[in-house]
Amino acid sequence: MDISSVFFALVTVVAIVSALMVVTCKNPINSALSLVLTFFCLATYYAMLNAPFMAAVQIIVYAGAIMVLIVFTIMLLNIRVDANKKSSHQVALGSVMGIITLLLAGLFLTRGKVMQPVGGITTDMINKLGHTELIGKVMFTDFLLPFEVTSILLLVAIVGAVILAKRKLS
Amino acid sequence: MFDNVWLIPLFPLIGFLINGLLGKKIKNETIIGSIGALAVFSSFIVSVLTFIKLIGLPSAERSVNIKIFTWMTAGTFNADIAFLIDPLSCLMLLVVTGIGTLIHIYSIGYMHGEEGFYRFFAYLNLFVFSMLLLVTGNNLLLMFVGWEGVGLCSYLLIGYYFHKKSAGDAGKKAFVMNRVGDFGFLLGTFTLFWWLGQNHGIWTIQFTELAKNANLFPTGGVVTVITLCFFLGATGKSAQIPLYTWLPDAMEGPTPVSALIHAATMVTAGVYMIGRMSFLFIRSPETMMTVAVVGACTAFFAATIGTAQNDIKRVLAYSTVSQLGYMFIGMGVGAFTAGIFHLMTHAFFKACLFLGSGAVIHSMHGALHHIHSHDDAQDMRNMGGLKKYMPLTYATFLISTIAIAGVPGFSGFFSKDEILWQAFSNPLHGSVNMLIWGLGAAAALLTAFYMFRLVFMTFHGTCRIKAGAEKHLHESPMVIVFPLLVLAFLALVGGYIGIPKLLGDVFGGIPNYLEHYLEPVFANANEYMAAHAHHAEHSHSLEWGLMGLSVVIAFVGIAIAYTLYMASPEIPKKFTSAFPALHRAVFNKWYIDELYDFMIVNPCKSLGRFLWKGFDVLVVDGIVNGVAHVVMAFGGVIRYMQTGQIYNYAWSMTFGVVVIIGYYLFK
Amino acid sequence: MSNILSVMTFLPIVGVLLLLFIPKGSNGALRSVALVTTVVTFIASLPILTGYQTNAEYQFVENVPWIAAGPFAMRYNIGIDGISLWLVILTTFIMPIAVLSTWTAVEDKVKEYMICLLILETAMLGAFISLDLFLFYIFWELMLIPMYFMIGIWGGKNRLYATVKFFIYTLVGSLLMLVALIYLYFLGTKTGITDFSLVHFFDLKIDPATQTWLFAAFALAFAVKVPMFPVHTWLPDAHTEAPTAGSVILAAIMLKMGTYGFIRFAMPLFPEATHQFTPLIATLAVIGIIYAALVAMVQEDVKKLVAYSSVAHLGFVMLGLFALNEQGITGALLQNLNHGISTGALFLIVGFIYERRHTRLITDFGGLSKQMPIFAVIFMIVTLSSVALPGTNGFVGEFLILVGGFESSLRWWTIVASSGVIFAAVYMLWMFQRVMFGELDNPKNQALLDLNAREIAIMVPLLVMIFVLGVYPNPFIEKMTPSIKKVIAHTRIEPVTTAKVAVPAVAPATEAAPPADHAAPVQPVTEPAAEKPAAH
Amino acid sequence: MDNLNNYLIVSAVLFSIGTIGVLTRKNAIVMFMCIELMLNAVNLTFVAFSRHLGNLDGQIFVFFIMTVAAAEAAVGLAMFIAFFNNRESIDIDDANLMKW
Repeated sequence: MDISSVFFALVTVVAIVSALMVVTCKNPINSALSLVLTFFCLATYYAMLNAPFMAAVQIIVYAGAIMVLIVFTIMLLNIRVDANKKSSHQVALGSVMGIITLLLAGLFLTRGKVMQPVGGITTDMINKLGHTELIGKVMFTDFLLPFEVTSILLLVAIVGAVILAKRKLS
Repeated sequence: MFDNVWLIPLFPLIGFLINGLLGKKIKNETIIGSIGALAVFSSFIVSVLTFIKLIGLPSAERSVNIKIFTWMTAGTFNADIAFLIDPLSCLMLLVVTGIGTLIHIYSIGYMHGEEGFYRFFAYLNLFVFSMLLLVTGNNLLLMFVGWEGVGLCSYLLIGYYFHKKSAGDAGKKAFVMNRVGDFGFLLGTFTLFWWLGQNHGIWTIQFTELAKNANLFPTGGVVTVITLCFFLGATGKSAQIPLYTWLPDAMEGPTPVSALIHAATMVTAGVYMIGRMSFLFIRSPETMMTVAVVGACTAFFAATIGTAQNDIKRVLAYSTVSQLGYMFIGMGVGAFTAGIFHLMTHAFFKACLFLGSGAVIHSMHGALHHIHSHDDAQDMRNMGGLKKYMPLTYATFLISTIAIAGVPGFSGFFSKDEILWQAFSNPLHGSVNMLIWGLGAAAALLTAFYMFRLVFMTFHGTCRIKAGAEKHLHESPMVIVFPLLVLAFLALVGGYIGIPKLLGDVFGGIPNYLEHYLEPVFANANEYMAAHAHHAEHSHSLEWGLMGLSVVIAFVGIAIAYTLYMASPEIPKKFTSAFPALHRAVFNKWYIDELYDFMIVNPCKSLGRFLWKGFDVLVVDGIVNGVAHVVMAFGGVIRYMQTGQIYNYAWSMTFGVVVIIGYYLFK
Repeated sequence: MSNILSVMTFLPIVGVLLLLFIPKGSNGALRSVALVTTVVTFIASLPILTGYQTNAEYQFVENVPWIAAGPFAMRYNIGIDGISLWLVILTTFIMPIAVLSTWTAVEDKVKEYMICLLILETAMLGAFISLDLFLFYIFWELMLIPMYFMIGIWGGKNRLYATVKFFIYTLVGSLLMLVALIYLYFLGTKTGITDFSLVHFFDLKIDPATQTWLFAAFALAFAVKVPMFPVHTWLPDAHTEAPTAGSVILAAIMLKMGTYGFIRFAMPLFPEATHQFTPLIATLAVIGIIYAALVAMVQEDVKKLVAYSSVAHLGFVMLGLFALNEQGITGALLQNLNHGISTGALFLIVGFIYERRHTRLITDFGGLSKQMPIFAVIFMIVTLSSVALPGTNGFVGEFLILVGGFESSLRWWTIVASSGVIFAAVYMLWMFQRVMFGELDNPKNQALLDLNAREIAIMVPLLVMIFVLGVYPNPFIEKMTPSIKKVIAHTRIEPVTTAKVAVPAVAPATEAAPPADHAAPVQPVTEPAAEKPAAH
Repeated sequence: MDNLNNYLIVSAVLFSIGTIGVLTRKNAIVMFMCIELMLNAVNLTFVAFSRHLGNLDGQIFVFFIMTVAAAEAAVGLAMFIAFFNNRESIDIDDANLMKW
């Protein structure tokens, strides 16, 4: 058992515990903070997978932007945790479904066969050229159109968000 | 050499277009009337020229097709806009345009001051146009165009006073009954076209082509089917049993219309058509007998109704039906020339009678209007003694009445007697001849009776018009009287072009001009008849005897009328009270209209209503809506699965994903 | 201009784009743009007419790859021949009239209304010119949507019921057609056909049992659209509720889609099945003629009456098509045009009086002739055209259909159908009489205005066409003939089968063999007739 | 450390936890966060496979998913605010109008 395996196990424990806390915490703020932790764990995974750019984006976009937005919303709405009110229901049914999902995923893992590597991207290449440059090349050549379309999506989302939040439904 | 024939129908068409489109703007009655009359008169001139050219030809060449353009071609079917000029069509041209001109002139006076004066002349011109197409068309389809066209104009003109419900009803009835006939005409055309094409490869509907190939047709069989179909068409147009009931109702139209359309021209189209198709009709003994018997029955039956009517125009209408019956007798017994001859003479005297009655009604109407009376201007019971007020009308009316009654020397005598003689002596129908002749003779008696009843009630005796009105009665203006005079003259002398051989021989060998003239048209039929039927020899004395009998019948009829309506007018009343049921039945036209309503019209309406409410709405829509309701009911049950709780949706969505993935995993 | 067909078809869409930039309230501008668009489309369709060569080939063809998805290859394959030529012209001809007809009647949501009309025009034109089955199907379905909105938004009181009924009826039919179409495609792939082009499927030899099912699926889709008895009940409702332009388009063009589908697709693709189904379809057509006439007779609503008369007229068209000979099909195609013109005109007429009185009940009218003389004349002419009076267009088509039917194996059917001419006269004239004749006794009718210039301008082209087609139909027929011959060649099946399936033993033969062949074998029939004189 | 399976197992576990969260929680924002968690689990799979296959396409996908998630967050949270404005609550039990 080398050091990296230990590190991986450690991160995994943190990730899973924090994920469980997202689901179980009564106070949404606690859930949100746990989720931030999970995101950090994922960023660590990305780094371990030789994808430093993705790790950076993960932290900036998810932990930085989305989670801030969520926390901001929670604060804005100022939801009080009502002790009398149950914060969850259908726990049994939902858990069963979650476990079935897990089992299915497990079946996939045991039965599935993994393809041999097809691309030419190796660790050496990434180390030599830099992950950002590689991603950038692919993004602005092969995926240029989807990339541009994404910008429209974001624009639409902004407009939609403004309109939705502004209007009082009758 | 007949290049100008297309002008004949063109003039009335132009007249129609001018009056129809611009008439409302023109407003001036004289101009409108002149345009109408002039259009027909121009046609008459061209017709006369054509006629002169035609008789300049040797008799074998007197059949000319003039093609204008191809109308439609589809597969084996071809129809042209083309005219056929032969003696028969030429004769009809003269009759139609000649009488048409007179009636147009008459109408200028008669329709004076009517609302929609221009409309009347437009329709009348359109009618003449259609009628000319009918008689000159060189194929069945073009004839059918005219055939339907005259039906349309008849519809329009009967319904001229459209604000009267009865007028609209009568117009519709005429059109629909004609349509029943047209159905027969169409079926006949189809069968003829198909049979000849299928069996002999000759796909044609052109008269000359058909006549040329007449020998390919068998006797009876398919020809009977074809000709009976055509005859159904003829009964519709020419108001024969069973489709005659529209004609009396058609008297709702203005009187010139009755004269032109419902006496002189359109109603004779059926006779003309049989004459045109004589080569085919003669090949079916069954059809010939049907034609003759239907004609005889109609002649008699309509005459009985005519005896009890009080409306002056209705009497004339039934008389027309009856006289048309004579023409059909003529056609049915193979005496085509005689039938056409009667068509022509009838056109003269009946047009004159109708126009005369129109003059009377006009005068009566004016007089009654003056004293603000609402008495019926057409009811003979309100007339009487009119001869001193309207001497010229009376004179012309009397001449025509004598002609129709069959008094020797007048035109009706020659043609009617010829038909009766042929009915008696023809070789086609064996013993049925006696029935046909008997009915014909009886109808002749009744004709003489009711026509003179009409004259006596209208012109003789005491004046029964409401007191004070008689001083407003007056002779009609010249524009009305002039056509009467011309027609009366024709009714007087028109018969001399077709003097029977028997009489002609007596008077120094005057030939039967008409028979010679029409000979090429009926040559095929006559040859066939000569070859197929056993010509029984009849002695001259028998013919003389029957002729004498006709004369006697005519005079007896007149005498009875004189006795009943002049000498002792109380007898009819006694008779009526002695046989009330009979009188009621005759007066109500034997309840035929009611019978038709009961048997055909009402069942159709109820069936329609049943199909609509019962089948369409209940069954078909019921099924459709039923399916919809089942779906809705089902949806009503399962919609409760939509709980509105988001976690339920989320759960079932996950469940669905799990099931699908599980299926692929465990497959 | 080799792509004139595309230009014509998509011109209305250009109009739609223009309409989008016009503000909602400016109704005048919206109407003008729509009108100009349809007129320009009509003008654009004229080169097609003048450039059309009278032969059996598809012309103005454009054939480019369009969608290629896995095993499916759809092509943008369009072109016209004699069968679609006049329908295309009819469509572009009717559309300006339709736009004009609701110039004042539609005040609400004018923009959307005009957009619907224009999209509809593109869809209809597209369906007529498609030579690719898939493309046809798309246009076919596209037609439904604007019409659905037109009835559903601008319709009468009971419009929702009518739209849903119309929509579902049509959709059920077209779904079956879609299934059949896909099945047909897979049949094609087995023999190496790689796309949906119509011409490729003509050579497909499908076994008769399969043909039966495929034909039935296609036939149901088209029969609903025609509409044939007994799937006609959507029509009276849809017509009654639709705004005038909707009724006009529905009657004049969309119903033609059904008969067009039969002759373009169902019949030539499945010849054996066509022969097999002929008696059934002819029976339904004849029932439709008589049935619709009887039902029309007792209608109280003018528009419903006209709708039922449509069912009867289309029955004639179907009879003509399934006569499967030149006269019959020519007549049927001609009657297609005629019905478009006459019934379109009738709906316009009903629209005129509805706009004035807001009622369509026959009993509310009477004596209108006095008040509206110009209207009376126009109404009369159109009525007569509808009852197929000679000299008007209706007669030529109906006559050719009956001649064709009589010559084919459908003789007895034709005889029964011929009686439809009587009924047509009864119900149309009775309606005319009750509306136009009689006393002008209803005080509301006494203030009616006669037609204005716009309304007359709408009617005049239709009236002209009524007479042109009635008096000189030959140029129209000539352009169709080669294509009709081609269709007949496609529907012809082996003589052995002909004798077995199509013709009762009594009839000598159908049109299948040229008449010259008949002269010899039938000779014996003539001889007895010729010998008779001697026997006497 | 390059063991693909390890990453996939982690991803599966995270995904299941997310699922349970979505199915059991009532608070809409928490549900939303659980959905984010599920998305991240998928992202991890993408990146792991991308690394294993030596192809960057998977990472590009993750990039797009993040964009979509951002858009989703913006719109979704706006909806919650709108919802809260109307119902004074963020419980999904109160959003029950979409039913028969």
